[in-house]
Amino acid sequence: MSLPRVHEIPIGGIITEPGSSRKNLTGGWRSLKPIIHDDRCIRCRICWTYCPEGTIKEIKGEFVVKGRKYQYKYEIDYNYCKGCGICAHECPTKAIEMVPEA
Amino acid sequence: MIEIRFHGRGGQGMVTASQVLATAAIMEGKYAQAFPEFGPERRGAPVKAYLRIDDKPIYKREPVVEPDVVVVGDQSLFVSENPLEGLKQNGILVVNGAYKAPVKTYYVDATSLALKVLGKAIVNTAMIGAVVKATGVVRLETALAALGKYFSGKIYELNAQLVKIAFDQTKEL
Amino acid sequence: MKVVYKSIWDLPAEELFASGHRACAGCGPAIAMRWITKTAGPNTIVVNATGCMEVTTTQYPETAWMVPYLHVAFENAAAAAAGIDSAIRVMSKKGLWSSGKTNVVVIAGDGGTYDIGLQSLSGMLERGHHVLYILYDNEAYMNTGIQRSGGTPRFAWTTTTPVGKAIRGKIQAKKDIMGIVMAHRVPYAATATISNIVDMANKIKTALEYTAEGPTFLHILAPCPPGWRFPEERTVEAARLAVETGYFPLYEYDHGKIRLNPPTSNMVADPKRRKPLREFLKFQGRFAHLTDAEIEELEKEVVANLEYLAKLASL
Amino acid sequence: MTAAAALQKAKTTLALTSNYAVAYAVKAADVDVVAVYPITPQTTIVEKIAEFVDDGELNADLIHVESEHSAMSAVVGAAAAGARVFTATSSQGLELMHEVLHIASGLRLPIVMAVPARALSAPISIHGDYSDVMNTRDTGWITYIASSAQEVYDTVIQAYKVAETALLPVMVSYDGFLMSHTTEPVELNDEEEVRRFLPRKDRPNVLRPEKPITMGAFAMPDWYYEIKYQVQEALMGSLKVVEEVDAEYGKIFGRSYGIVQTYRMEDADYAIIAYGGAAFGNAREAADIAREKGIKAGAIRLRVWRPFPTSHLLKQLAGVKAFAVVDRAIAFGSSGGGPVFLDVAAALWMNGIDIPGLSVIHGIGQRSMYVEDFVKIYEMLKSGERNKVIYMGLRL
Repeated sequence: MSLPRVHEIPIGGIITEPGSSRKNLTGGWRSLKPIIHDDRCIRCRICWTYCPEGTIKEIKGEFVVKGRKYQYKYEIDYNYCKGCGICAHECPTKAIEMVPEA
Repeated sequence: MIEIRFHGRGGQGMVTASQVLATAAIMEGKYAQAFPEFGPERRGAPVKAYLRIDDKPIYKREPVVEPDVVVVGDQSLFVSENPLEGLKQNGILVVNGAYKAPVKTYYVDATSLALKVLGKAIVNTAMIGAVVKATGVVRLETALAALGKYFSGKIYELNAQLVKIAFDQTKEL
Repeated sequence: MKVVYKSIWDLPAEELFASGHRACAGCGPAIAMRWITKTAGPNTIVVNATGCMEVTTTQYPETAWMVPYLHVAFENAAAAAAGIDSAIRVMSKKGLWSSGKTNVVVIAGDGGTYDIGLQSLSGMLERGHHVLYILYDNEAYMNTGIQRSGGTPRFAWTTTTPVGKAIRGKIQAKKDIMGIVMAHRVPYAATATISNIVDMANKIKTALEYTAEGPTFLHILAPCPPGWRFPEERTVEAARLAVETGYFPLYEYDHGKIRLNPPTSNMVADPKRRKPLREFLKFQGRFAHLTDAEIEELEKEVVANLEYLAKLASL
Repeated sequence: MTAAAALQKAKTTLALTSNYAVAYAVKAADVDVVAVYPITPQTTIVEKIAEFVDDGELNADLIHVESEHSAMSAVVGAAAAGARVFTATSSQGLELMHEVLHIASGLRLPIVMAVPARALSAPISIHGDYSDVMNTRDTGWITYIASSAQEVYDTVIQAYKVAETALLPVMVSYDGFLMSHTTEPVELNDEEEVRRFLPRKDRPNVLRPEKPITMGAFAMPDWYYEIKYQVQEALMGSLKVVEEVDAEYGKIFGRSYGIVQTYRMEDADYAIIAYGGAAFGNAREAADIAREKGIKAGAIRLRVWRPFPTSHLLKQLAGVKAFAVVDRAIAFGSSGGGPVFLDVAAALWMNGIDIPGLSVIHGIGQRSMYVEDFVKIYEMLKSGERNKVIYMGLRL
């Protein structure tokens, strides 16, 4: 990859694109991977709250699991999840399981 | 160019005197340069201030070593130093109180005038009047106007009065 | 405290601290950053002191920040924020600031606050700038490799307070930074942790609101897995135990009045509700060398501190 | 009444020290944020600005910071938010700021700072020399050294335009005490005219919630060098900006100074290169005296120290038999002489020019410099003294 030359870089070392760290996929840091067992998830929002990476997405919709209706479900953005396991550790119903990265 | 060296003691206002006269000269459209010799000494310590006035821009910035005029605000300075050092052949001394010196001398009793008018022995404004009388380097009216840039209100009134009295009472010894 | 968020379900959804930052897996401060930005909202300027959160979030040419962000140096975040506060006020008067009421928030670690930045913090507080200063405390210089700071607790191992034959860990106690801040008689200061998010978010909101009057301060405990030497999934638990054992009391200083917050207030009312300090210490490698006597000594300090705060709260 | 006549009428000449001249220039420039910490001999600048602010004559926020480090940090913050800013310091204060000076240029912030130059501790000295300013050599700041209160006033106003055009911080320095506390005539501009000269412009590097940028990022080896090279390029290019702004200012306000100022250099065999009011003022007086003694003497003043005005200087040195640089600072342990001498020597060598020179160190800690001393320098040059360092006025 060729990097930009002196005059192709904004002055002052400023970064003009907010949130551009998303270009840096930190998913590769992972050795353990969290898996959400949706059937055990009680939609308490705790994993979403504590993720240091903001990788737990709250998806809105109509979800029926084991006869119960939910308006949310949680998904993990594996592009960024570093596999720290806080979500699994904090989950009150053990709905998140850490499994070795394939 | 006329070069004046002021000798006084910290707190007597001799630095301000040099600045007022520089301001007056500038107000008359001349060029002037006034600067003190600085040190951390405070009230009572001997201080010097320098003043140059010319019709042309002034470039040199060295202490005044060969003054045309020496102004001494406190006679006791003749004991601790030699205010007349380097005074030009035909130079003059302007001094607070009759002091016999081997040069052309003008004097005024600045301390007693200051005590009478201001109620304290701050002699700088009286010495301004004396210098103006002795040298004619600026006009009395301009000196009074310049004084107004440094003092205001009642304090200005009293000091302006003092300048005028000192101007009137300054005599050649 | 103004209760803006009654429960976890009221918390703001929009993320302003982007993924892809380079903080360690399980980083406590990163959790704090997410909630500071989410709670403060987009009309906020962040001034960050040098530290973990600066180097891991702004590696050129990428940034995790979605709000305007300035890093100047280690010791001067409060001074730089003071300049921004002044600029906004004067430019608003002159019609040169079009963004309306903008929050100015400092984010600094314990090194940048307790130690090298204390002078500029004190100056900013004394001058009454409209700035929220947030200390994220991970109790050592983690960015440079776990060296002791004024925020490091007694007996803790760090790379500069090793457990030797003659001296075992840090000798001195943790500095009372809240006491120092309160001595400046600011409108509002509070402690919070990354385990009690609703409490923290409400305190951020309250502190921001009070910046209309003057400077406000938040002391957020943010555990560091590599620095405290515990497994990275236990970051939130570590913070929670710090509160539940009384090691890190939750309280507010609101216009001269101190108020203890739950669960700290509960354990002061009923000491049985405080968990033994050992539960906080036992899984942290930095305390692994502690003897029973040393733990007992620390526990006495914890109890004394709670009694001290309870006394202040009763005034 | 024509516009020009109205302008002439609006002009007033006051008796001001250089420090007061700075304050009047800051007022004219409609500065937004001033952050300062008092230090001798800078203090009277702060006092005068405080008067202007408290009297409502200057609509600025005066931040009474708790140190110079915070003074520079606060103006960095304010400039990053888009404000027009000012600070001032001397000596130890400038040393304490040093870290942030690099950051100000690296972030490309148009900060203007006045520095009445003062000697450095230890032993502590409150008196003037240029040790403090010279120590900021590699910080990426455009650095002026003015030689009269009038020039100080004009240069501070010019500095805002230069800073906001080149997007670099600008330092306006001058002799501590020998200028900072010397009362001289200063012609003031019409403030409305100054504000037209300094229109508010948008900058790319400002903190605005509408367009969030990250300033002060962490750069790895793949990026750092290019960003720092930009500062070097901007600084080298700023000489042209300095020249253009000076010319434009001259057209509007009737006073301009150029990059290097010369005195009787047209046919000079021997040149003294100096900077600041006392050294250059005395050098030009000495040139007159030396010429009366049959020495074809001339004087050159560096008005701009950074970026170093190589081509302007070399043009003046063409045809000169020998030169002396009078430095009011010691470059401790250097390969040969004072700080400016080193740059002059490098400029000559880099351009393949071989003119012998003397490095004269003088006026250290405000040791009195007399016109007579400068006459002696011309005499030394005439008598063939070459390639050595002379510690003048020293009891060796």
